[in-house]
Amino acid sequence: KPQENRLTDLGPRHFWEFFPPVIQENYGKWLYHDILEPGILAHVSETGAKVYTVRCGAARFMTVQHVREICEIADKYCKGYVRFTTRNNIEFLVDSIEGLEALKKDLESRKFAGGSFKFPIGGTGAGISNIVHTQGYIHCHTPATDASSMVKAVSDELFEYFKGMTLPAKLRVSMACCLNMCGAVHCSDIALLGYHRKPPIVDHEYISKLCEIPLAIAACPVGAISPDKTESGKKTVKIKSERCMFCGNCYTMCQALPLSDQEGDGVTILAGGKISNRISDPKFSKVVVPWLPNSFPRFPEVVENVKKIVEAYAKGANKYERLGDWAERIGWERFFEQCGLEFTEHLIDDYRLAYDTWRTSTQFKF
Amino acid sequence: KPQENRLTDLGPRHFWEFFPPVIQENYGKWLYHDILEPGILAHVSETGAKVYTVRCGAARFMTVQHVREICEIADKYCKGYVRFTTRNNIEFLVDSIEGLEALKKDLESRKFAGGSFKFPIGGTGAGISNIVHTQGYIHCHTPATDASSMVKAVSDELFEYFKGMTLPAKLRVSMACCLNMCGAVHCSDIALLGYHRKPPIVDHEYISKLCEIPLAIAACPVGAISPDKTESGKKTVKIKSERCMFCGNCYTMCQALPLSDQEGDGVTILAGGKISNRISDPKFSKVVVPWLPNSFPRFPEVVENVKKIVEAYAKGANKYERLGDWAERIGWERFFEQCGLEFTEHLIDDYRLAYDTWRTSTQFKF
Amino acid sequence: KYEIPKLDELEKGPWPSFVSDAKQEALRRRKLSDDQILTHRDAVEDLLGQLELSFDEGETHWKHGGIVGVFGYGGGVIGRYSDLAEKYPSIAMFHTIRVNQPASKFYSTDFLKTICDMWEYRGSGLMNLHGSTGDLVLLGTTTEQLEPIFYELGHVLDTDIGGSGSNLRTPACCIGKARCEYACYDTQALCYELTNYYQDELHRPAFPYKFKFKFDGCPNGCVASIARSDMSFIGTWRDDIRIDQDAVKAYIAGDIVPNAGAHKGRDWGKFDIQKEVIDLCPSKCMSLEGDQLVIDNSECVRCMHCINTMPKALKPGVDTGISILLGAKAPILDGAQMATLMIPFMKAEAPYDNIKEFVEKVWEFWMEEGKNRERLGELMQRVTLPKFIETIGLPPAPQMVKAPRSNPYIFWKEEDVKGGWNRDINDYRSRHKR
Amino acid sequence: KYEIPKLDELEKGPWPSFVSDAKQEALRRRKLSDDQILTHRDAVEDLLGQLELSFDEGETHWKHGGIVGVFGYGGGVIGRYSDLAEKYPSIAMFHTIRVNQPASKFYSTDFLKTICDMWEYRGSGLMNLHGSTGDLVLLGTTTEQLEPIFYELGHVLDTDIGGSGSNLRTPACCIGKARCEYACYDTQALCYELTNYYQDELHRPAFPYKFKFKFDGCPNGCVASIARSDMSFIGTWRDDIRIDQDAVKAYIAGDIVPNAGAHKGRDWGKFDIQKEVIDLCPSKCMSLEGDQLVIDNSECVRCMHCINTMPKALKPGVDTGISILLGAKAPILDGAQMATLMIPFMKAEAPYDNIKEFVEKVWEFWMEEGKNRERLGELMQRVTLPKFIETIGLPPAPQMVKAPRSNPYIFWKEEDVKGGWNRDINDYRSRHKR
Ligand code: SRM
Ligand code: SRM
Ligand code: SRM
Ligand code: SRM
Ligand code: SF4
Ligand code: SF4
Ligand code: SF4
Ligand code: SF4
Ligand code: SF4
Ligand code: SF4
Ligand code: SF4
Ligand code: SF4
Repeated sequence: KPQENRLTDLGPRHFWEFFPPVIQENYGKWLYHDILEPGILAHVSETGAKVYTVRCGAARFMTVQHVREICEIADKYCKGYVRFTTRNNIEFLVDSIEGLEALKKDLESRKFAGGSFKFPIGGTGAGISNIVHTQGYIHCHTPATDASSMVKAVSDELFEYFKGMTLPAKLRVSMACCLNMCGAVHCSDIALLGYHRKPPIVDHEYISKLCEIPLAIAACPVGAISPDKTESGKKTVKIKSERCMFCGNCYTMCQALPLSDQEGDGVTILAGGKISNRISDPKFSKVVVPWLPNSFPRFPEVVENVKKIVEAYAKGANKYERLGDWAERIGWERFFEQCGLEFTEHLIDDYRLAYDTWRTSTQFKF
Repeated sequence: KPQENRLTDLGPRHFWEFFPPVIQENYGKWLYHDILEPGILAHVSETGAKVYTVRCGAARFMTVQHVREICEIADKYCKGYVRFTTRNNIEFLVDSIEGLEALKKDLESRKFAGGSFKFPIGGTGAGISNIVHTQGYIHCHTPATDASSMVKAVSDELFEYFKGMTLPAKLRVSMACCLNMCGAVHCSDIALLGYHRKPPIVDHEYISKLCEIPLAIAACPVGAISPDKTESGKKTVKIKSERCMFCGNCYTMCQALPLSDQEGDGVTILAGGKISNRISDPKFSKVVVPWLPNSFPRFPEVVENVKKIVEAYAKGANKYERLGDWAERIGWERFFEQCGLEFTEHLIDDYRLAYDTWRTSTQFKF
Repeated sequence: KYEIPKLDELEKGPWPSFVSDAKQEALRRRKLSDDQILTHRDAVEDLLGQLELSFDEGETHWKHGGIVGVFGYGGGVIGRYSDLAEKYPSIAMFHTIRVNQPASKFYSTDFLKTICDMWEYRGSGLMNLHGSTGDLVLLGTTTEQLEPIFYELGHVLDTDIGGSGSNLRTPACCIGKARCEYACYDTQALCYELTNYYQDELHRPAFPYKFKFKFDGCPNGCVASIARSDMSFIGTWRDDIRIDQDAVKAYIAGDIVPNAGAHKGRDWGKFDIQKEVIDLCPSKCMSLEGDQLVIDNSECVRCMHCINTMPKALKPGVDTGISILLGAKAPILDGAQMATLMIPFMKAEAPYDNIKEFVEKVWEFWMEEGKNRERLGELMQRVTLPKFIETIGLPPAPQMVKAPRSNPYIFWKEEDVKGGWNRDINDYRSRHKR
Repeated sequence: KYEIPKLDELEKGPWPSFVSDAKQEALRRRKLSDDQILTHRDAVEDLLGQLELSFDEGETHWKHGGIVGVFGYGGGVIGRYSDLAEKYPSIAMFHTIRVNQPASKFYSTDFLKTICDMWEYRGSGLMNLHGSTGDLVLLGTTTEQLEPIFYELGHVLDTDIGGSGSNLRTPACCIGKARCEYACYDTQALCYELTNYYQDELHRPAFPYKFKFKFDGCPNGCVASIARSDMSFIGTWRDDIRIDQDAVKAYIAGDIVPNAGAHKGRDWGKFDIQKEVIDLCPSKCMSLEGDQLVIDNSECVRCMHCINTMPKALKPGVDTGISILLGAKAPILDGAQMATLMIPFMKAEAPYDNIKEFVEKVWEFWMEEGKNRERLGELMQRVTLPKFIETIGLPPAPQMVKAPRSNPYIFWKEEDVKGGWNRDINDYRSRHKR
């Protein structure tokens, strides 16, 4: 009786149980808010109540030790409640200014043994919030780069923008370690993406044991895989390398087709995407740096290129103007110039809807 | 010796021979121009010379008799020179104001026996110029409607806009009688397009004699044609009707696949295209009325719908704003409302690059 | 346990270091008494060791996931094995468990602490707060611990695991009414309701592929639903933006800082309502008449800009509801898609029967027509939008597209064309000689 | 000869009636003496009769064109036969001849009158001024008249026929320097030069499909080259717009009517340079400083708007040349294409060797790679833009695209990737166990 005594289909806990009293009492009654300083929000309710939120950066890869520390803080200042944002920041909510000051002081004082902040306050308004990301070498089998390390390296460099609100608008940086793009990376102001550049190796002797060959063949979006036989007569596949675009979908379907390679794998940078419908429509990020090497652990090339883009944007964009809107206003030709990036043939679309990206106008800048 | 005494590869006559003196003398020296009144241009040269142009509407289907009359006028007023515009208007050039007045009077006085003007003056500035068009039933084998008659009917109705300059900007109407679109119809403010709605009939008994069957099969962009045999064993093709999009390309390649049909054929109206790079990029016209019947000879339904669009545009658009820019500014949902046109499922793209037309935003108007 | 010079580099710099954090847990696990820990004591150390090696070799050392899970469920657990099990035995098996997060991710510390204790005892002590979909992700345990963990989640924590595989994935929402004045519907309530109502779809894969719901309270899109959910619910309104003209004046006078202070870090000069709001309005439907701000609401596209910029003066209307957009997904296979507006407006009120009805119509079609591993968005592209809306019974609306088609390749149906398609060549030839 | 009630309807209304015109010629042909007319006297009447019948039946009565032409040429004549030859014998054969128009379509009346006489004598007396491509089209003659007509065109009129079939089609240009102050290069001269230089390509089809050149003197595009030519030449400049500040002041003062009077027909109010010019500039690179108009020319995209609006004050720069765009075409097969910017700037000066060199590179590639009936634009789509520019030797430039790609599906080449693509599974497995 395996089902005996099992509780299934409980679903998540009801959200109401986890709301601090001030949230329960003012649910749906909020009137407006204020960002008191970077990382500190004040929301005012029609009941007159106020709630102060302290937003702290976090590596979303956390140990139970760290979570316990979060709980300890929440117990001390926040009546035992805490929340996490959609970008993996931690939010501590208090309902008085005094509580707020004490909490802030406490948070800022906490550092890891290695010296980094445990709870840096920031991530609000016109700045850079936490970099959402994926598993990388920590847990996934398909990555073309590592996630946590790159995010740490880039976040260190962008720290001033996390702590400040000095940009023209929000700037969202996201990271994914392969083209599966576990996240909204494809619509980020700046997206860092791990990807392969070598076609899969076929594990000829084992593929027929490990995989359903027809599924592997069908998985290829560009039809680069076809059935084949080994010399010994075993079923296998062959890959038309010159057709392959290294998407890795075949490997997802069949483990006998690994792509990873130290020299092949690396990072591409996309820019100019957004999610919000504010002023302009949501849009996709565009590839602006075709490839950078995986220089573990601190990815200096990636960091440098991100920095270039952020700084050019900070300098050039208008207030409220998202990165992609800025690039469109000045023209992509200027974007490359102002960011000091090279335009290469790799950046010209050659996939399915490519025609729609061609310039069919004489409006351009020299 | 068939080549004997033949002159070949002469090319066209050199343009210089056909320029009136004032043009030869001021070639490349023009400083500016003025539209004195609808249809009358004055160009001023750095030499101080002026040339006055009188632009007249014309049915580009002309008889030698009419051309002789044009020549007679040109001989009388224009030193024996005349030109035609890229939209099939006639331009008479004179170099003095006196000549201009006499010429105008003469032109306006000439009418065909049936009562229509021979040389209506107009077609300049922010108005509607001549409707460029194609052969239709007068000379082509693939039309889905007639050209000259529809153009005459619509031009009669739009006559006031040809004679005036009362619109926000130029408005170009174009017409083509089948999807081959012999002209720049696909980038016109308003495009009238004849098209079929029944799949080809296969002339089974004759197709193998009349056509190269593989070419006919290959001609179909959507793969709706496949090889087949008649009962008597002759090679033929079959058409998957539900796949056919009535483009007529198979008929172009093979006369044994006619599409024309009195009930199936008709007219679609497209709107919002443009050519010039002024302010906004050139753009394609969009289908806004999926189908109207071929009501020969005066196409009342087509005329009515064109009128609706022109009037809504005249009312709603800003100065300098082309029709498509207006539609984009107010939103296509408003365009349909303001023109009193119905939005149907036929207007939603389902061809190759369709995804790029989907609304991926919450910005819309109710 | 290992030399990890590269990882040590990642302890430097101000941003919270996951390496430092992992090291503190590694240390702690060494010290834990045996009854406090049931799985591998040096799992964290082995993980760091393998990670360092991955940096050296530039390749991951995780094998292709195996199929593991809890009884009766088709998802919620991702199997994971090291390809260097001999070298790093403690992470030979390193499965993750996706715990369905509470809507908008508020927690009581009780709940979190209980999870921590359980997870130190039965797992690696490593987790993600949160996974990209929204789950609370527990990283790394062995196959034998899966059932006990599931048992404890249910019996002790009164909670469930989330989705993975070809099923409904754990839905997620923005903070909405809990702390946001812009929320146009109750994102938490709808998220919770649909999660629970569709538990079967969440736990027992019967779909062609994964399916994601996400709930944004307004067009600002704080949970990014438009980019990453097969069905995206975005709050909106269809009446008028509420204006407090006095507050408008205060903004103009410079008494209130614009955009709730989001730009405080730089001196952008005095607030200029014309340049900063009216001129940037995408539908150009605002104007100042004297000192009154006038909005032509019928032309407003509800982009939120004016409201975001002057939150004390402007609020969304009161006749609120949702827009539903369909088909967002990541690039595999045909390239990324954003969600497409399918229902411009619908009310969103409990018990949400209208929404459930729509959800089920879409699923029905997808389950019938969708190929294996075909996301909804890809199916929409394949069958085309006109056919898709016809099948799910939506009337065509210009709101669904940016612009009408530019090609004239309309697929007419036989019944739409007078006389039908069956024609006789002899009849034709009676009029037209060969 | 026939009752044509429907056509009679088309005599009404103000616009020049082609029916009235045709009737006058029909009448005239009846009266012509036999030595003035060599072909069918009632060709016009038969044409009108057949047209009326087409209206009744809603179908054309022209057969699929046959292959006719003049000796040694592969184009310039379109064969045409009626499918009701018995009913309308005079138009049983009704071929058209495309006469290559002079650049920008100026004529001496001598030339036109000679054509008219010839065409009344040897053809139907009906013509198109002009065809959509630009030719002077003679509508309707018999096969036997083709050679004599060609002879007369050459020997009497010193002119040639144009293109049809898979060859270079008759090039066409805007009026340009002949009467337009905006022309940035000599459109007539370049059109004439390339037409004559490529006579062989024009007359002897050796291409995969048709190929069209069109020449616009500036971005206004009066010959619509961007929409309908495989190779579109559009004038532009790379230095500064010339400004006459006094004239600017006169515009502002209302002393000069804007846009050369193009909007005279309606009262649009007083000219407002800010609203009508500066705000509409797509690159927002203009401003008024005091009463001086300032243009940041490096940001100007040369859209012509300001120049069009204030032609007495502004002029294109003096370092002029052309942009070359490739691949425009009508919808068959893959949907319409507009021309794509391939060469942002090139000088255009006689003898135009740089241009010819480019033309030939493009043709070489198209003739090698293009499939039967594949237009250049379709070939570009098929081989992709990056490969296309590589093959014809153009360096990649951001000007070629509206925006960089959004998908990360980059086709790397083996030589670009360190270590190449040949890898050994055993080497891989030495690091990664199965
Ligand atoms: C807490 C959070 C919701 C949650 O459920 O967790 C949230 C909260 C708020 N968002 Fe957001 N947004 C949150 C993720 C997002 C996202 C999603 C993302 O980044 O992945 C977006 C879409 C980003 C994009 O377009 O790429 C987002 C786009 C916005 C915008 C539009 C900004 C724009 O310029 O386009 C606003 C309006 C504004 O900032 O004035 C907004 C406004 C707000 C307000 C002011 C709403 C309110 O009245 O309380 C909140 C504080 C803003 C702040 O941080 O400055 N929120 N917001 C998320 C915090 C993430 C973080 O830790 O940084
Ligand atoms: C005569 C002609 C060139 C020729 O070689 O024959 C010509 C002549 C002039 N064009 Fe044009 N355009 C001519 C066809 C075109 C076309 C092509 C077409 O319509 O097929 C276009 C592109 C239309 C489009 O975008 O769809 C065209 C777009 C322009 C524009 C841009 C207008 C705009 O608002 O987008 C201008 C600028 C302006 O009007 O101020 C312009 C300006 C001019 C000027 C003012 C140039 C000048 O300084 O002399 C000429 C008189 C304009 C007028 O008619 O008001 N011309 N012009 C053509 C007359 C056609 C006709 O009979 O109506
Ligand atoms: C854990 C997580 C990343 C993370 O670090 O947070 C994740 C991890 C994986 N994703 Fe994902 N995806 C995760 C959120 C996403 C998202 C974001 C979202 O849901 O908002 C996306 C983009 C949105 C979408 O669904 O399109 C995403 C798009 C994919 C895809 C591409 C699907 C597509 O149609 O393009 C795959 C490939 C596949 O399904 O075969 C994929 C596949 C995978 C697999 C199962 C690897 C595979 O090839 O089978 C990864 C397992 C890694 C591991 O060992 O833990 N994952 N994946 C996220 C789930 C955590 C959670 O439940 O909260
Ligand atoms: C006569 C003319 C229409 C007119 O009334 O003016 C014409 C007439 C025909 N065109 Fe055209 N085309 C004419 C200009 C055009 C243009 C406009 C242009 O050149 O600027 C286009 C659009 C631009 C382009 O080239 O894409 C055009 C695009 C087509 C197409 C579609 C080609 C495509 O790639 O999409 C076809 C179909 C074909 O080639 O099989 C076509 C085919 C034809 C054929 C030969 C019919 C056929 O299917 O074989 C027509 C012969 C009619 C007849 O009996 O006279 N015609 N054709 C134009 C040539 C006159 C001249 O030489 O001046
Ligand atoms: S992005 Fe790719 S490598 Fe990274 S977690 Fe997702 S599936 Fe794994
Ligand atoms: S990586 Fe992608 S493109 Fe290459 S063979 Fe595999 S599935 Fe095909
Ligand atoms: S548009 Fe079609 S029907 Fe009309 S002339 Fe061209 S090919 Fe013939
Ligand atoms: S009309 Fe077009 S779609 Fe239909 S069968 Fe012929 S070629 Fe194919
Ligand atoms: S999406 Fe809207 S309602 Fe939800 S948190 Fe963001 S701003 Fe508030
Ligand atoms: S919400 Fe956006 S569109 Fe509506 S009035 Fe405000 S700024 Fe304009
Ligand atoms: S394209 Fe430019 S140069 Fe040529 S006629 Fe038109 S406005 Fe003048
Ligand atoms: S030509 Fe166009 S882009 Fe250049 S300054 Fe004038 S209006 Fe602006």
